[in-house]
Amino acid sequence: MNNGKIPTRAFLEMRKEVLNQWITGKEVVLDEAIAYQASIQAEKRFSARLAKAIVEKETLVQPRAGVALPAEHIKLLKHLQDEGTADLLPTTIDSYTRHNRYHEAQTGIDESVRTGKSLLNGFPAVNHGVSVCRNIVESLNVPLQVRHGTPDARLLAEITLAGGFTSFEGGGISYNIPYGKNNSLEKTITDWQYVDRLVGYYEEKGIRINREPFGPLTGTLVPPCISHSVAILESLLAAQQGCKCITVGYGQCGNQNQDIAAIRTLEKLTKEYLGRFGYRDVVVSTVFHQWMGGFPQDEAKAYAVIGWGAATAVLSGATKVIVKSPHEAFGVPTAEANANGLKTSKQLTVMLKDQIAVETPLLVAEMDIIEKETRSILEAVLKLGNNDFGLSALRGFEAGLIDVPFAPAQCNANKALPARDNNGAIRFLDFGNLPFDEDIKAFHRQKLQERADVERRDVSFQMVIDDIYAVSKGRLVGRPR
Amino acid sequence: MNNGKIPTRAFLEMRKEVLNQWITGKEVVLDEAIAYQASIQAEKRFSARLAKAIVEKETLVQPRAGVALPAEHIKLLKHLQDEGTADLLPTTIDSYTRHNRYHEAQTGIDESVRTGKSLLNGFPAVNHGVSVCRNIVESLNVPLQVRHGTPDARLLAEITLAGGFTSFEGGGISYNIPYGKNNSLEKTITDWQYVDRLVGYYEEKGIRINREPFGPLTGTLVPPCISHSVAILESLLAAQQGCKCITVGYGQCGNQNQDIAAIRTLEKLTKEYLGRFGYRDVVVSTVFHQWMGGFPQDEAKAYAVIGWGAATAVLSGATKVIVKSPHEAFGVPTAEANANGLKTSKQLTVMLKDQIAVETPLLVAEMDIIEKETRSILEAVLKLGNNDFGLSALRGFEAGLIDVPFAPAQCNANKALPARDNNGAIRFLDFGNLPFDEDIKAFHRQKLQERADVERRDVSFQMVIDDIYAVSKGRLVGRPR
Amino acid sequence: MEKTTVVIGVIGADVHAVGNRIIEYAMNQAGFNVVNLGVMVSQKEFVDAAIETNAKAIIVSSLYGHGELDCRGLGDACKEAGLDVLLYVGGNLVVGKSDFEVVEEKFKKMGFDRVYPPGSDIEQGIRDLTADLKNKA
Amino acid sequence: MEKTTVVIGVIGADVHAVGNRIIEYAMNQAGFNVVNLGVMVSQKEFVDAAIETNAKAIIVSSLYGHGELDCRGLGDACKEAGLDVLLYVGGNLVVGKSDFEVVEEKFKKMGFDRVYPPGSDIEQGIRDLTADLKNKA
Ligand code: B12
Ligand code: B12
Repeated sequence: MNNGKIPTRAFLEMRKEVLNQWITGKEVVLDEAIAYQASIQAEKRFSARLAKAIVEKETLVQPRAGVALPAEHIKLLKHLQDEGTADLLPTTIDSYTRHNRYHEAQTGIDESVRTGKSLLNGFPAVNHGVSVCRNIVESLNVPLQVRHGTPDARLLAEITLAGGFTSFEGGGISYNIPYGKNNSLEKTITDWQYVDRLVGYYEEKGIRINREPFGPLTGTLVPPCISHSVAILESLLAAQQGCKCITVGYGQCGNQNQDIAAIRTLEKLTKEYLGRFGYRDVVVSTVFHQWMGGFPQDEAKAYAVIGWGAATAVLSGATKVIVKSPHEAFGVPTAEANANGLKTSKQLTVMLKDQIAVETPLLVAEMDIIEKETRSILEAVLKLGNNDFGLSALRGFEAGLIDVPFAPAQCNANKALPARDNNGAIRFLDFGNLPFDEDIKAFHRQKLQERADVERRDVSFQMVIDDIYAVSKGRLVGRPR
Repeated sequence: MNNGKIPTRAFLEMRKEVLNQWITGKEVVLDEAIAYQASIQAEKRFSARLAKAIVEKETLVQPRAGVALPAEHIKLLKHLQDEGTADLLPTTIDSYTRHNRYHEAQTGIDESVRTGKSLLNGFPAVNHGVSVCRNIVESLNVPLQVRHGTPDARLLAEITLAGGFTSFEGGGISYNIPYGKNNSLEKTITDWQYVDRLVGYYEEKGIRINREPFGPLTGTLVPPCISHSVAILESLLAAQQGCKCITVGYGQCGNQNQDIAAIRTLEKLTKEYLGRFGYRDVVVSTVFHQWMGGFPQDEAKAYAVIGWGAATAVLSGATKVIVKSPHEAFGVPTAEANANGLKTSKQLTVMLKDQIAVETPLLVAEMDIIEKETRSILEAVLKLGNNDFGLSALRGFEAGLIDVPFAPAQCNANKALPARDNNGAIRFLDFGNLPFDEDIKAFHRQKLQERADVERRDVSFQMVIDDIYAVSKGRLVGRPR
Repeated sequence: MEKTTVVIGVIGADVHAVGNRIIEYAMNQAGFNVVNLGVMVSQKEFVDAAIETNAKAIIVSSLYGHGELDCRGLGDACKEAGLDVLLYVGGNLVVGKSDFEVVEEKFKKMGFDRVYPPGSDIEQGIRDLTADLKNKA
Repeated sequence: MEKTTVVIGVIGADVHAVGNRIIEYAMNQAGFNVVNLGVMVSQKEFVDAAIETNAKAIIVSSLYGHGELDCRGLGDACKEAGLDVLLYVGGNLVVGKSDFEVVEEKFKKMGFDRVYPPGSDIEQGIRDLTADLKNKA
């Protein structure tokens, strides 16, 4: 694994192999790609739009969306732009492409053509190649981002950046732990250093590409300190390869105080750690993900969850919010359902723009605990890896110093267990090997005991299960029935 | 106008005339009605359900609903109860009945039968009479309230209370000013003293009926101090006639801090004034009305407004929330749309039940200003009327010491004008004759000037117009385009 | 040039006052001489006012859902009174969310020249009125 | 009495791990011997595990929308391997919100004994399985 920016020559050498992974790799010619990117006007660039939002204190809305075939994909995105009034657009990649199974993706494309129905859960950008991507970018008026979940996204990045996308989601940790089973963390971090280096290369040539570590991880009761630690490590890794525009993310937990505290500390700590290692010129923005766990099936109830997410996002001051649809519990939304989720969200991001969440003692206390926890993790991890970010992450996960709840990845300890406290904030029920001092641990225990007392039952795994189902059943805290 | 509780004998004499207003009046036999009310179990009584909600810190959800014909009306309410999971049910009365135009209501009923479609905007309870009302009450499992807007509701109260309804909305001020043009305030206050006396009579016989002054008034940019003053005067009037269970209301303004401050001060001040005049045994609860002004036409956007209302209601600690539907901008909602509004609201009232809005300096400041304003109005008004509540109200409106924005009633001064400040809180742009001291006035002027500076235009009526349209156009503050 | 007079008001037992205020304001701004009858206006009041003020148009609003019951006969009443006015109506004309084309047809049959769906922009109404008045002249 | 063995897992390139954990927990609680293959399980892994552990049922989950592509052939593969197992499938089987009856029919044709719509309660699955196993015995 690299520690330090990959030297240009070595990087250019690596590219050859990457571009050979699938035939569309041949379409990428770096100089031409940079010239193409340079031709994209500011309004359609992620970095510029985010910078404007920061100045004007806006919270931008962005959906998830992707279907198998280009024409349908463009139609879908246009609908989200025009009817849904999306400020930013995505292209969500299908799961075969995410696993580099381009042959299976091709089958999905062919079957989708045959049946006239998208049989893939996203857009297979690698199979479609550079010029199709450009076609998409040129058909729309707002900035476009690649959203996926790909452990090895090197070829995908090459093709989509050459294709004119101005933002790329993911990271060596956040697209491994929640998105795979047997992927070596060493390999995914290395592969993502390549992606970051590619973005750094564009940056050197004057093309700013936005990078966004995937904040919500498993989307299931992830305490802020865990996702913050991952976001900050990935920001450091990205900055090290020359990325200068980073959006750190967080998935809503549902307790408003904790959510606002999370966004504020995420921004603060990311800037702090970047500064500490000398990356002071990185522009940091934040993304708030509306509730990422199981949704209610009923659409009216789903609208409630969506609206609450948008409201919390704007009150927290997040730069953008990723929006869910009323179809969430069922499947990939139709264009209409997706636009509806956007409209619900936009109504609130604009309506509440002029209200600010003030710093209350409760908010400050929650910020303090998140900061303490995150620092505990990061300090322990960075020490173990001698401030080599990749190595720190690797060893940190090995030792369970970072531990993502409910992750499918075998390189994750899977010992820490979260549960909600009596006000719905997410705490730890089991610390696993998290490097917390006794004060922090006592705080969590006390918080869960408060709930146990109210519910007249012991703190137990049953609480966790009840919490997993809670939102989909119309509650936040999974009370006993 | 009476000052003091109407003597029993006089009251019973008045009843004869009232019951003669329409033939169904004959069906009312007071002793039998009381016996019938006594047979209604606690779960179906408003007072008991509200008391339980107060103890358990719940925020109950209640829709508006009413159609012309009994069978359809029952079907509608059942749907709202079973599918919409309404905690409390209404019966919204049609506009002809509200104006005592029972002949026109009959035409509406007949035409509705003929066309098989409800041509009335509510349920004409007087025309249908006592036994039909009982039928409705018996068909449902949750408490039922009469909601209307009737300046002279004496007969309606007689029939519906004998019919088993356990709560009655309205008041001599709140059902005059926003709901009529030429109604004498003296007459409506007197007529409502009758209604309150009727409720007091039931109370004497051990039957508790909930009374709810109509909080939102014109629903259009009403500053909290105005609606608070009306709510408190009506509470005093009701308590004087023997009512012991009062729910005071407030219509959402959209700035969360002001809304929470409003509910908290409404409860506090109502209890304080009731106590001051010796009505210490009155049980006071609060109702929060989701946004009462113009709604967005788009249903996804309407869901956003509905959800935000429900969230603010529960965070404010209101005892119940009156719910809008996604059809609000178009017309009386279908049963399905109405149930959807309920479900969106319920998801949030339950999900956010365990979160409390803490007292921040900002909240305390807003509570202070609302208290000061409300006290200024009430003290001036009570002084003018020598603590005779009816007279005070009458003279207060005459003098413009209370002044409801956008009211159709000619007895309202219509000089005060509201506009939003830069954070969306509702302030006064024109004070009319409101009895505010210079401190209060300076505060409002400063707040509006802040906005004017940001918008680079003068404080003017154009702001008011922009604010009236704002929510329906996706904003809260009507910024210039 | 003399201002064109229009009569405006909210028909029936309807008390929705906010839109009416805005219509008054907007039509004044647009240069009309506005006779505002306010809310709860009967058919007779509309007709009498139009006669009295020599109005060129009657702008009826109905928000509360009883529009169909309240407006029936207004067209004929105008004719009978010998009035030659443009008759416009808007607001939330019927009970419930419904197919506007059906509603429009119904009100046109009652004698209305133009019928507007819920939430229509009054500015559009003013543009239409200006054009219709020109066409008539 | 010996416990009945069931094989569970999430098929294809699907990594949704949460439901799988809960199914493991619930079936353990219900007294089954649960062989959990976790996420990203191939058809071959399901078949091999069932043979190896002498399982009486295979419980397939598919959440991510590629269920149709991934499950095709699993029924035949079981038959070919000479397996006599109950084959259940649940989750969010296809891309998008769709008519469940059509989906059910499609998966039954592929050889599944029972097919469950999105968000189905695993307890229902356990009740059905207990009944089906009894019927078979
Ligand atoms: C959390 C989540 C994620 C997390 C998963 C973390 C992890 N590794 O576990 C993350 C963020 C990583 C993720 C990623 C993706 N997700 Co996802 N995800 C969800 C979400 C919100 C909740 C899933 C969940 O945990 N539910 C809680 C558990 C307890 O319920 P469950 O999973 O449904 O399982 C229960 C039942 O289904 C049932 N059940 C399951 N199997 C069986 C079998 C039988 C026989 C029976 C009886 C019952 C049964 O019992 C289980 C236990 O109660 C759902 C939407 C939703 N449901 O609200 C989308 C959802 C499943 N994801 C979806 C998609 C598309 C993806 C992505 C492709 C793209 C994306 N949006 O990022 C990637 C796919 C990655 C991959 N290769 O698999 C789609 C699937 C679309 C479709 N089928 O049409 C969904 C429906 C969201 C949507 N509407 O678009 N996701
Ligand atoms: C505020 C309000 C009230 C206030 C009114 C206060 C007052 N005195 O003014 C209160 C709370 C008192 C009230 C009472 C009632 N209301 Co109300 N109310 C509303 C609400 C929320 C907003 C109305 C408003 O002020 N809009 C802002 C103004 C600027 O817009 P506007 O009124 O639509 O007017 C504009 C346009 O329509 C257009 N326009 C109007 N006329 C014309 C004519 C022409 C020619 C043109 C071109 C344009 C045009 O221009 C206007 C200016 O921009 C609407 C729903 C909505 N729209 O969101 C319901 C609504 C109008 N009310 C309704 C009802 C049923 C009632 C009640 C019967 C029962 C109840 N729910 O309490 C009572 C009726 C009392 C009565 N007798 O009239 C229904 C009508 C149902 C229907 N048609 O099917 C609505 C649609 C709500 C609903 N979905 O149920 N209401």
